[in-house]
Amino acid sequence: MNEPLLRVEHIKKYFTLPSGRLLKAVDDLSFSVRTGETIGIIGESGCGKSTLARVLAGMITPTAGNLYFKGQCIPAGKRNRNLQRAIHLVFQDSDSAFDPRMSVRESLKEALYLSGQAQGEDNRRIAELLQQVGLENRYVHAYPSELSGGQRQRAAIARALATRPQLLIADEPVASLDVSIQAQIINLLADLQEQEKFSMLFIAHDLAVVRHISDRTLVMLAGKIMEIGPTEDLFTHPAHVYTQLLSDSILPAKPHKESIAMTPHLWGKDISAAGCLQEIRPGHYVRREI
Amino acid sequence: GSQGGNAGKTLTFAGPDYKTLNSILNTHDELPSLIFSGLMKYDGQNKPVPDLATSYDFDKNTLTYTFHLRKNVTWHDGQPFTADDVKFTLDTLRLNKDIDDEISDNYKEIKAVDVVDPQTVKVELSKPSAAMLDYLTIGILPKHCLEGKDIMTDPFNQKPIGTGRYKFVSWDKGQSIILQKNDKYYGTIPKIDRLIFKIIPDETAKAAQLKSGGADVALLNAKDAATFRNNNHFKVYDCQTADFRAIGPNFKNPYWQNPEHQALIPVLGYALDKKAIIAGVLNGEGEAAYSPIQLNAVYNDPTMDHMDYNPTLFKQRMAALGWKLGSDGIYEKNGEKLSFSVDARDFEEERVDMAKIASAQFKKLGVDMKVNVVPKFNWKTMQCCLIGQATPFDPDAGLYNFFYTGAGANYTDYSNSAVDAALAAGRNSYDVGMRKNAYIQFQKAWSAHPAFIMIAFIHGNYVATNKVTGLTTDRILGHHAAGIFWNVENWDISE
Amino acid sequence: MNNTVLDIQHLAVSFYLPQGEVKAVRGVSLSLEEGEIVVLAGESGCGKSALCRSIVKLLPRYAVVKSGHIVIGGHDITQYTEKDMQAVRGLEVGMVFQNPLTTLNPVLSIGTQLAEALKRRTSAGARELNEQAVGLLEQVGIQQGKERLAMMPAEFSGGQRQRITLAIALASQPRLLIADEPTTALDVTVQLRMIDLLRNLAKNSGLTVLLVTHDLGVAARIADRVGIMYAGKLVEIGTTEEIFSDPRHPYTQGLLAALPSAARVHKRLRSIPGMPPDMLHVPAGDAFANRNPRAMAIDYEEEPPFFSLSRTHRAATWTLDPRAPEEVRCPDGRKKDE
Amino acid sequence: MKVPYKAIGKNIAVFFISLAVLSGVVFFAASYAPGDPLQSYYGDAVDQMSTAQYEAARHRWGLDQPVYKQYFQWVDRSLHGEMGMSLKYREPASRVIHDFVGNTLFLGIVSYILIFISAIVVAVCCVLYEGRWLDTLLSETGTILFYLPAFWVGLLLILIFNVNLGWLPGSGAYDPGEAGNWGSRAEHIVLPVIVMLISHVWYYAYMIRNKLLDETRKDYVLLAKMKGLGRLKIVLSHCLRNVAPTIFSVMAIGVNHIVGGTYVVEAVFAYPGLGNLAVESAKYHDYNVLMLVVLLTGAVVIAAGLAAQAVSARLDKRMKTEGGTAWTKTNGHLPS
Amino acid sequence: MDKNERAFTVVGAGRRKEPDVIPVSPWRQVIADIPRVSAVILLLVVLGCILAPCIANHDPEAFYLQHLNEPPNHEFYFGTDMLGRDIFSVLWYGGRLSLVIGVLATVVSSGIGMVYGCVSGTAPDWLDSALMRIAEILCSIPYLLLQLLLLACIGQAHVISISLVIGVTTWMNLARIVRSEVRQIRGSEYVLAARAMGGGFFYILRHHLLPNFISPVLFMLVSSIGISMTMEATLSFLGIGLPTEVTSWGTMLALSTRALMTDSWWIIIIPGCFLIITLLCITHIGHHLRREINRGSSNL
Ligand SMILES: Nc1ncnc2c1ncn2[C@@H]1O[C@H](COP(=O)(O)OP(=O)(O)OP(=O)(O)O)[C@@H](O)[C@H]1O
Ligand SMILES: Nc1ncnc2c1ncn2[C@@H]1O[C@H](COP(=O)(O)OP(=O)(O)OP(=O)(O)O)[C@@H](O)[C@H]1O
Ligand SMILES: [Mg+2]
Ligand SMILES: [Mg+2]
Repeated sequence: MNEPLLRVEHIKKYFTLPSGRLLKAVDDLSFSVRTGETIGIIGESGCGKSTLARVLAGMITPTAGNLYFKGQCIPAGKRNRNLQRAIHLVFQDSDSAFDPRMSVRESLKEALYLSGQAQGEDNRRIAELLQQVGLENRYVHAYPSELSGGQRQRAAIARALATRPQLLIADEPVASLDVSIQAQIINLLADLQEQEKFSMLFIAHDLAVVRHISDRTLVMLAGKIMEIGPTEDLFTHPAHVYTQLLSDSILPAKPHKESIAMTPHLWGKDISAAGCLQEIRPGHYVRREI
Repeated sequence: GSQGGNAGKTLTFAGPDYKTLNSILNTHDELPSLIFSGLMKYDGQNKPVPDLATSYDFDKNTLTYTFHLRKNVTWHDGQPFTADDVKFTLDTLRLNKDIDDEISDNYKEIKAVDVVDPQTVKVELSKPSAAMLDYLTIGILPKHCLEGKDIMTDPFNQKPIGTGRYKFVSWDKGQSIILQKNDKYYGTIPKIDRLIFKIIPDETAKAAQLKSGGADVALLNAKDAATFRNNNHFKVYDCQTADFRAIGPNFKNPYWQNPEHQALIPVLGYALDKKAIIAGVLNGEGEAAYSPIQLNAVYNDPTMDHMDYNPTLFKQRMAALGWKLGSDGIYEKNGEKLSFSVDARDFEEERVDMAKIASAQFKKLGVDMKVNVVPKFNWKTMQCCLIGQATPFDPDAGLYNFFYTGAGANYTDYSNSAVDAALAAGRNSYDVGMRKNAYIQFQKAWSAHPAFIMIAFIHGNYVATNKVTGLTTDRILGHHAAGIFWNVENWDISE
Repeated sequence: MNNTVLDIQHLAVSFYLPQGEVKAVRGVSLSLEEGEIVVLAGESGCGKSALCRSIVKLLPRYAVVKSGHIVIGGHDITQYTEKDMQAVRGLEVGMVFQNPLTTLNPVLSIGTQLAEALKRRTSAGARELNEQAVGLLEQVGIQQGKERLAMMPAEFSGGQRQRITLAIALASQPRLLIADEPTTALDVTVQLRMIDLLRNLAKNSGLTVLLVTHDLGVAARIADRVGIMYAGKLVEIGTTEEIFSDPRHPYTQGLLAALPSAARVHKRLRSIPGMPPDMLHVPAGDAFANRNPRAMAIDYEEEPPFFSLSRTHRAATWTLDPRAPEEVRCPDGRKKDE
Repeated sequence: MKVPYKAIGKNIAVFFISLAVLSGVVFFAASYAPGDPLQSYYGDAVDQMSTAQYEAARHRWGLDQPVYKQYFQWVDRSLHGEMGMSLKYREPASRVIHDFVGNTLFLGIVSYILIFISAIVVAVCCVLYEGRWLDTLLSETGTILFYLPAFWVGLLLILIFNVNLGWLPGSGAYDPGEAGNWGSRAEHIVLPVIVMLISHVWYYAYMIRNKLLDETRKDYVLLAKMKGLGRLKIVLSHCLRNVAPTIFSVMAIGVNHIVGGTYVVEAVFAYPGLGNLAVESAKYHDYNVLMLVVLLTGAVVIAAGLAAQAVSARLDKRMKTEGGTAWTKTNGHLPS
Repeated sequence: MDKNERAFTVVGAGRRKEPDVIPVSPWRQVIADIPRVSAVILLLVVLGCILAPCIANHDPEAFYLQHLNEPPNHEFYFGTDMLGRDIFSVLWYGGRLSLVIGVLATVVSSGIGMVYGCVSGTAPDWLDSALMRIAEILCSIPYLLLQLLLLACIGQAHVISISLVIGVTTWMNLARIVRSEVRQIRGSEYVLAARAMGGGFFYILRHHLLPNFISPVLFMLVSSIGISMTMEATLSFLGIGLPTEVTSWGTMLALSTRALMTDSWWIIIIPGCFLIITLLCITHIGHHLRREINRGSSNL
């Protein structure tokens, strides 16, 4: 098989809390991202999704583990500029993702400058980027505080695209947006992916969105992978209890007061993150206790 | 004012802080003279008269004083006072190396002190010393308290025991020192039972204390005193003092070792409008000065040049010395500006003001004198200081120490052989006529090469509430107008 | 109608900011019957929170209720002072706020915080208060309440904290509960439990609930009636059934169509173009017109009135006007879906 | 409950290390200052001394040794409880200090307590009336008073209340000889304390006010309002509890500021306290006394800092989640 | 009907032009609504001081010994002091020094404080806590004492040395605030992003940290000007500040205390008013700089 774009091997990120306790935010994750595909990552709040994203984007150094970028091994903490430029992150909170004292233009310029792109064509490239993400040109000099959430998110995507990434990590890019804008952003990401042919890690807590956009889905709990597999397979036949719980919790926008039974049998249940991954169907792994 | 009715009549005096109350470590301030008494004391004319001694004999041939001491004098702690105490004190003064030269120099002519019997003591001199009786006004210390101790650091210095009119009661550091009258005093027992020395270093605060009733008597700046003059509740006592103010060049500093600069000292006096300074700083409470002993009725030479303000003369003299006015209006000679600095201590406001006005007056006539306000004088390095000295008593008690080459209080290292000769003659002779001659010689020599640029003799403006009676202005007071308490036994305070 | 718990008439609320007047609520009328759950949905910034907060008069000082009346339990509270409101808050109306992580005071134990609310109704002693508090916690599904009373909010998970705020709101037994986006910050699993809890409460103890959300899934699950807000106005209201199966306002239609539904396999979502208007400069006419591909000229000029479609279903859009062209009244998009 | 031995041990270590550093810094700074410490002992006589005499004197006081040796000797002696002689007062330094400590403590503690009580009261008033006249009034007056030089205010107060009205004493710590009379002491600190209040309250009130204002913007205030609580009650029982850690760390810094403030006030009111003593001994190079004063204040300040840190950590577990010490986290708003 | 028909024709979305976005730079905004009155008064005072030679109608250094202690009159607008100096003229010249000291001391303290704070804020944890501990120890010596020691070391104080001393003893607070700001900003996502894109330490310091912590710091700086001026006055009062013949507002105030008993209100009040009014204006502007970050409204 040909080498995936990015292979993540046994990556770990532990935080030492002031109380001395070790918090295993990301605990021994391994998976790979193929060129052009979209992997959805779901999991409850605090299960380590953002930490994983930051580790992959090189914003924090992992405790252990290796990355293989196009087959080339990059040990923890030793990233080169190539890799740095190839992976870009769109933050969960677009509010704090921009320097409040830089206009959209300045932020984009910074990204261009830092990723070492041609200096002379800044303006053209910025206009192009804004047009790509559908942000009207009249916002180019606006400051982040003057933009609405959706516009800021577009600007964030534009900034990510500026570096021409090969892997775009979108950390809950639509979490703070409304349905109507959410649809715009998701469409935008899908379109851009088609144009630019990058791979994408799409983190979300809205399962319907993940199901909609991703080719494969990764379910996380307490820093570990619970289940990973092709999206449709995973959603239609969830194998792990936790995945089942999640997919049962999806509330379809249909009046269904009486029709859907509540799922009390899962509520009290202790969901264990122990065990190891087993392949139950081709490409579909589930954590099981042995 | 008179708090603590239980203690009887109380008088509160606002004054500066003390470091020590030991009479031989502190000869400037009032308190030791109240707590201690000496063989002699000064009367209202600043003449030494017997005190602890009932009488004395002087043998001119052997240069020996024989003092007959009072009987039945006791220390405040009840121990009897004897000749041993006298010997102990004088020996300490002579022999203890830690004692300030400024004081011990006065006793260097003493060859030996012999106790004849408990009531008689002999003091033998090696050389005549005309002012020795003045120096024997120093308070006698109790031998039984201090023998074998380090006199510099003994707690005695803060809890003294004397034979004087008042007993030490307590000292609240930084706040007050309380004295109680000595009921067993051998002389007139004071009328006021308690003396409280409130420690108020700040001039304005002293005035505030008086006005608010926190103090009964205080020595004030002329300007603060002026605010009490039209006040019915207060009386201002303007005492003459022998305390003069002058700009004192420090001959330790290379600047004044230069003869070019030394030659300026007698000339600069003409550039000072002393009357204006007295009017501006002292509210007129002072007299223009030209000689350190001009107030001494016996020894002064009134024919001396009074060094009055005389710009024309000043310019002539400067021209004669070869100084020319530069483009900036400052004199210069050989490419060097006439520029020096004078230090004044921050807590002495009047001196600071004098320095400032003098500086302005100098500036007008082309002399650049900067004023540095410092916490204390650094005699090693400063160029000039705004100095103050006093010779209220025998001229030797002061002049010798101040101006004799290498003497204990000659801080500015003034040295002038003619002056030295005159001073030695004055000190080592008992003949009034010869001495008068010597001091006229001194003044001549001194004004030819003065140690100081004289400014003014200042008045001591004591302000007291109307309740206080007995203060007099008869006496010429000493340095910092000290000595107002000389007749404290006659003071009274009404409730 | 004597069992109307909340009646809002033509309420208009503005924020006066240095940049100008933000017309957050622009003439909303709404009334809630006893035991009913009404959901207000609409996108961020459309004035849902402003509406809720004006009901209990918790608006910032520079906000002004420009017109309208609010009647709670038969009393018009429009002119109530801060003091009068103290009696209304908690006793008549309870409120659950958006963010469970910040609505609890981090330095007070939850027992203390519950007791504060419980004291509104009883003058019971400490022990009795504790018992009641434990009961309340059990009611919202937190077990071992006794030990937990002394715990600090930080020691609870987000979902638990949200339930504690609910318990606090219920402690003084209000007739009306306002829940302003109580589930946005929560996991899907927790969200589900919250919703079921509210539904049970309404059903079993006759609590009236006004729930604000922009999650249509939540609305579908819990509501008796759903109101859709856009740019400070209530643009459509009807029973859940009516809204979800027969949306009439183009905005409602767009909203429903934009949901990523499991049924759709192709990669594009249907989205509403453009952005919601800036509430500083609310346009004349129908505020939605600029994003509506089938907007008519009148949409840009005149505000649409409410058109009643049934006893419960009303919508404010010119598309319902009989004069509107056929293509607008029955857009093909909808037809294809059905 | 578990006793946090480790934390206590660490705090004690920090305390002593800080003291050691502090004493070292002051010792070295003081000895390199120009001016001759011998002068305070021998007076101007120093200048008249012969070289031999001078050297002997220096040797006697150990001044001929290198500074670091002097320092270690000083440490050694102080560990044996011997703090050296005051060169100026010619008494053991500890005895000199002894007379002043009580006065300063009394003034300091009373001012300290009153300052913080008033600061909290003022801050709460400001918060309750935020943006309205009372807040504006308090803020403006507070700022003016804060910037007024303390000595100037003190002198004006003396002029008014002591000199002109004669209501209160204007100098000293008690009437002469009445050291044990607390009435007299209390009377004497009224004006100094007022000056302390005038020059310090706003500094702290402003900090607390800002912290409280931040608190009033939190959501739990809404919840409290929904419980039907009154505004005052909310501020007192909810917001104030939340800013308590801040107040404690501010109070820890306050120890130092207020001690510094007493220096000026003591000078104005001729109040015999450590401040006056410190200024004097620094002016006159009386190192032994100076060291003792600095160490004493330093010890109090550092201990207060550590205590405040411990208390705030207790009060607010959240503080533990960030590194650093307590005072690094209080955002002072006015520099000092 | 015709009209109706036109009204009900479909015209589509996007017919209305959205209002233009006129970006307001955060800086522009701050400057735009600086408190006017304070700014004007401050400007007048500063101008007055700069143009002191033109405004003063007497020689500030002269002693008009014929006019001691005169209340304000047509010749001496603000009266004369005990040594006959013209207060009006002295004030303007004194203001020069006070302002210079205020600014200079602030420059020194902010220089040290900002560098120290930045280093501490960006340093690894162990260095950070060591640095902060050092600052803390320095903080535990009353600043007056430190100033005393330093002034004693320097000897005769002059404008530069006193500014230096004030600056050197007052940077700790600023350092602490800069540090916590830097720590806060340093953890923020835009800094992370810039770093992930390859922005070096100095790039981030220059482009993100500085511009963002400058606003809270600016407030500190501005008020530190005022505090330095007061401090200089206090030092003068304690007799360790500027020599008294150098007139600054501080030395004027310190000297005015001597007029206390003489009922010469003008000597005491006028310099005090000048100082206070200037400081008040400075603080107002400072507050404004701080307030710029909108912190929302009270829920109370
Ligand atoms: N810098 C840090 N120091 C200590 N703990 C951290 C740090 N960053 C994250 N954590 C902890 O690591 C865990 C995982 O956090 P992370 O942000 O990755 O979760 P998440 O899955 O993204 O959650 P959410 O859905 O809320 O965004 C959390 O418990 C968090 O508290
Ligand atoms: N405190 C406030 N100050 C100024 N403007 C405000 C304030 N609160 C709300 N607004 C404005 O009022 C309008 C309505 O806000 P509101 O909070 O009611 O929206 P919402 O529908 O609750 O949004 P969300 O879903 O984000 O909570 C918005 O344009 C908002 O900008
Ligand atoms: Mg996250
Ligand atoms: Mg809201």
